[in-house]
Amino acid sequence: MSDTYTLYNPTVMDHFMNPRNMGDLRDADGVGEVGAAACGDIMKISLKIRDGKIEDARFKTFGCGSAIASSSMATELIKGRTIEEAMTFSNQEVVNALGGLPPVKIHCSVLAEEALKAALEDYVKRHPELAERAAAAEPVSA
Amino acid sequence: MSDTYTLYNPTVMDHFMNPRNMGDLRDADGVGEVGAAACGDIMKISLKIRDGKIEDARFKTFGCGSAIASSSMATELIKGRTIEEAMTFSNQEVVNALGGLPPVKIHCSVLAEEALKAALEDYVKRHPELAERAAAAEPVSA
Amino acid sequence: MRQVYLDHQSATPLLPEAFEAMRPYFTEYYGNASSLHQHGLRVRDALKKARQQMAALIHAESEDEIFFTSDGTESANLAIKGVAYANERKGKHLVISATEHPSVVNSVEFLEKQGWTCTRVPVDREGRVDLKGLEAAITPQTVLVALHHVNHDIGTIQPVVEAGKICAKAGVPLYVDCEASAGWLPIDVREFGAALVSFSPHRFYGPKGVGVLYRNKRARIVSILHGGVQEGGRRAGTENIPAIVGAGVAAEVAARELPQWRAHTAVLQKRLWDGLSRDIPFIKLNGPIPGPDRVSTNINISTEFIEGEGQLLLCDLNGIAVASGSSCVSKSLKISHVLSAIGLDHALAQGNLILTLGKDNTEADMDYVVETFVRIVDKLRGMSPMWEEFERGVIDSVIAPRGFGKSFSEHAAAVSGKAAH
Amino acid sequence: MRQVYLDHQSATPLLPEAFEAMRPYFTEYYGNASSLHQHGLRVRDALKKARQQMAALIHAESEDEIFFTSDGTESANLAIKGVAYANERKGKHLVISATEHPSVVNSVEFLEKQGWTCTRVPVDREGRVDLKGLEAAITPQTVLVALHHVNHDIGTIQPVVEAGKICAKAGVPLYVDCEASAGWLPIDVREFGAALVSFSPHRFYGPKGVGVLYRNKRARIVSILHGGVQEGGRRAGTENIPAIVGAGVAAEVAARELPQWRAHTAVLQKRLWDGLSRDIPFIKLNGPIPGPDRVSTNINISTEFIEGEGQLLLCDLNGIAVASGSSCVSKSLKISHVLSAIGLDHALAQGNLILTLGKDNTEADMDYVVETFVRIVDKLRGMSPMWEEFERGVIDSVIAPRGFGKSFSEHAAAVSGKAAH
Ligand SMILES: Cc1ncc(COP(=O)(O)O)c(C=O)c1O
Ligand SMILES: Cc1ncc(COP(=O)(O)O)c(C=O)c1O
Repeated sequence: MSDTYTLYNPTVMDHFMNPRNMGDLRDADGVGEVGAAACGDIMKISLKIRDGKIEDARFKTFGCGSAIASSSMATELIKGRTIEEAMTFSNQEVVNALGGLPPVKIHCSVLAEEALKAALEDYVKRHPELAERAAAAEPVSA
Repeated sequence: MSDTYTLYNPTVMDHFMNPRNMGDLRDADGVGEVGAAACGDIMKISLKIRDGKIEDARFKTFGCGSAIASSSMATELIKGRTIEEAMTFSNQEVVNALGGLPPVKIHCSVLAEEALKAALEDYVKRHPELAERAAAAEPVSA
Repeated sequence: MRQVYLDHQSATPLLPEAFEAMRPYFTEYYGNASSLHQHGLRVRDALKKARQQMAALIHAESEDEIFFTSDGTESANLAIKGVAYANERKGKHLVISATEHPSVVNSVEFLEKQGWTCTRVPVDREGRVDLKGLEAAITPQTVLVALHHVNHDIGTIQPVVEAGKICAKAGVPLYVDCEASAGWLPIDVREFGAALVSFSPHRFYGPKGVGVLYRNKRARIVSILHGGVQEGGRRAGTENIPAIVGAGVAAEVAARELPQWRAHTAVLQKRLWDGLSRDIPFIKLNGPIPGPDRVSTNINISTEFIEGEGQLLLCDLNGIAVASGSSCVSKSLKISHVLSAIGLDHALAQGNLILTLGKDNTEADMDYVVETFVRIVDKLRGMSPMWEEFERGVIDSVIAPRGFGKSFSEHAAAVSGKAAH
Repeated sequence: MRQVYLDHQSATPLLPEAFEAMRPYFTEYYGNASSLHQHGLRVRDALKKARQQMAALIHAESEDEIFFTSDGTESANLAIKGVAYANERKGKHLVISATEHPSVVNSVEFLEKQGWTCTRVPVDREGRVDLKGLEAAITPQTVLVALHHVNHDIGTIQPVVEAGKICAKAGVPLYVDCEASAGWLPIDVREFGAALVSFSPHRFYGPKGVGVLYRNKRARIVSILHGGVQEGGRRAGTENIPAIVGAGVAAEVAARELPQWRAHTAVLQKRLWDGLSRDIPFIKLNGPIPGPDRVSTNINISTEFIEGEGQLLLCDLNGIAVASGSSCVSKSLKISHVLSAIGLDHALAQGNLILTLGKDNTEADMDYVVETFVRIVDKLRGMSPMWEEFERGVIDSVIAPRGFGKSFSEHAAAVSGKAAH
């Protein structure tokens, strides 16, 4: 790629060309699919969760290069995190890890955050006991 | 002048660079000086008239290249003409003889016509008998 | 890696002969055309020659009807605003088609803020303007009708001759934006009955930095860039002589080579679309089929279930330069208004790609593009949740509906919580 | 025959290094900066670099404050109209000096037709703007003050720093037209307190076809050429990349060479005026004497009893390229409004000649010009009825009055039947 001009920086280009964790998870524990009304991108994230930890993550994305790279990076970043950690995940982490995105493309990283949160919500919905535990813990952590 | 670009055609340039009949006439029989309010040019034509014929003509001009060329050409054209002929002289003759002038410079040729007419008027004024003769002739020629 | 440039609508390389013609005007014949000395007069001659070359390309009666501007955008602005301001007393109504270029559309919007009104005449699903609608849109207050010759996005050839007749009958000047046709289709301003025609030589191998506006002597127009008396007082500013000289040469070459260029690109166009439609399922050509209704240089496709920017980037990484009308590609995050105007489903507009051919493309290039694009589509569909959902029967195809599943747009609206725009 | 180019205000030859930098952008790197592929991205980089080079020349804070247009005229139009339209709600009053370039004056006149008003602040007999008058002209409705840095006709350097302070106090943006100073005088937009600054690289050995507008981030401005989103939405139209690249190089060279160019032309300027004033009677320098109040490149003279176009043509035939502000030279048959504004007698305005120096002129050139001009004046005075009438005592000199005879203007009015204008 030397002497080649690219729209995004090398990290973004790498994640676009060689996306990590692309695909679906058989028997996923949580799946989130979200869309950006603004540009029409759609992103889906599937999670495998064991013992409160994200063991595996996969994405599928209908969208531009930075949307694909953002979902690839997001899945990389959250693998190994606990659900609680993942709940506070922010798009800024994606932007930073990618070494920056053009201003007009920041919303792609937001979409990745939203897809992850939707997948976590789906997991929580399937596991009502978690919500109860969290509610009980809340007064302490607040 | 080959390979040289000039503002005016070669005839105009020639009359500008080597004006014919430039100067004054000692003991002129008629002198006309006119100015163009539009551009500020001033033109003076002096005539030597013998036996009702323009024997000699001279000009002086404060003005642009085409004004100088127009007065040079006008004096050339009218030499040898009778007063009657000269009275019908038109700027178009100057334009034609010069091989054309840019549209914005046509008024220079008009100035030459006016200077000539002013000189003829001056001559007529100095010779009231001519006016009487012309008036007497009028019903016939009309 | 093979390099295939398929973005001739955006830019073309300068013809070597145009460059050679320009060269002395940079450092040797550098005079200002307004100057009265040698240096000025010499370039004045060059300017006149370029005007004649432009006039010849579009069969204008006289070179005095040619004005040089800085680009096609400025020419369009001058045509629209120059005519509007000049005829303000007569009326303040304009008529344009729904698929004009932004340089026309946004000029009109500017005038609308200043009190003008405008009727936008719809186009059919292939982008052809509704002539009855156009005729009906003209009012006694109409001072200009604007209709492009060829659409910049989808290559539709407009019925300009018919439009010209309607305008002539109504006594309203017609402005034809020929930016996407000049050099590629014959243009005869008199046959068009056009009062104004604009184009930009950088679309047919001329230099950037110069645009052309033809104005019929009878059409009233005023200047929109004010200053000196250049271009007969219609366009102030020091003339870009080297570019104008190069543009003149490009116009001369285009006038001569047009039939060959056109025939050559028509063959490539057919080969490209035949290959793509043969090898890729769920792909749609936007605009008329290759033939008399479509300019030979344009292929505009929508590939279902994948988005345009990703296609564009993967093409680029494979040496293929293309454009897209999808929203992710535009700085405004809006899909091309042309795709909206032809009623293209939002899903298909998102998967849009614009390939514009040039004289130097080859048949082997086309085959390489088809081959490569098959792989690109596979890769992107493999990543696309929509493709998976289509395969699972959750959503249906717009291009070849199976009769079950939600539409893509319904699905997109559901997951995004809002309707796509 | 010696060739002496003394019309650098109209045009300059392109620097060889600028040409070399431009060359690949014609045929190799021909992409459109809006394209998302290689070809587009490469020229985007070039565009950014040129913006940085421009910012450096005028000490702008950031390259984002630089917009490229097609020439100085368009930059002036954008500065005036772009600010006026953007601030319409605030007020519709403008302030300019009486000696602005036609690109400013005529932009303002256009706005006046649309309901704006404008105060024209007078200048003194050397062309310096009346700062008290400028301050007094500002009202609560004023949205812009325009003052050029250097006058294009008579070389007067304006008190822009002081004007900037007045504007800052009043909270009104200042626009400084630097067309006649850029490359020849240091420009510091922050020291000027300027919200907008325009110039044109073809005045300092850059290419034609590109103008620059600096806009301070805080100044509101809208586009005047509508279309695409190029130049941050402030200037639609395909960017003239080769010219922009060449302009960047020219700006870099100018920033480096400015002190030498300035010192060199200052020496020539003095030598030229010393020679002319020594050898030719009844000649007048218009504008300040060479020194800190006058740009080093400009000599503007009026030679009495003869007209400007004839002088210009004879200079040209002797290899000397000059300009003139006389009415015969302009297509409108009007004398330069700058000469009117400094109260120059009509007779002297008619005999006007503008000589503008450049880096490649030499001392021998100056001596040749003086020598040649003596002969030209003799020849034209020999043909002039006014000179004869002056010698006969019928009219008097304006430059060195003898105290008897009519004035030239009285005489001219008498013979033409109307007052000259
Ligand atoms: C149909 C049409 N009109 C106008 C323009 C604007 O031309 P330019 O980019 O030369 O300013 C374009 C540009 O592509 C176009 O396609
Ligand atoms: C002071 C000034 N402003 C603006 C302009 C217009 O610039 P351009 O000729 O590049 O359009 C000029 C041109 O000479 C000028 O001298």
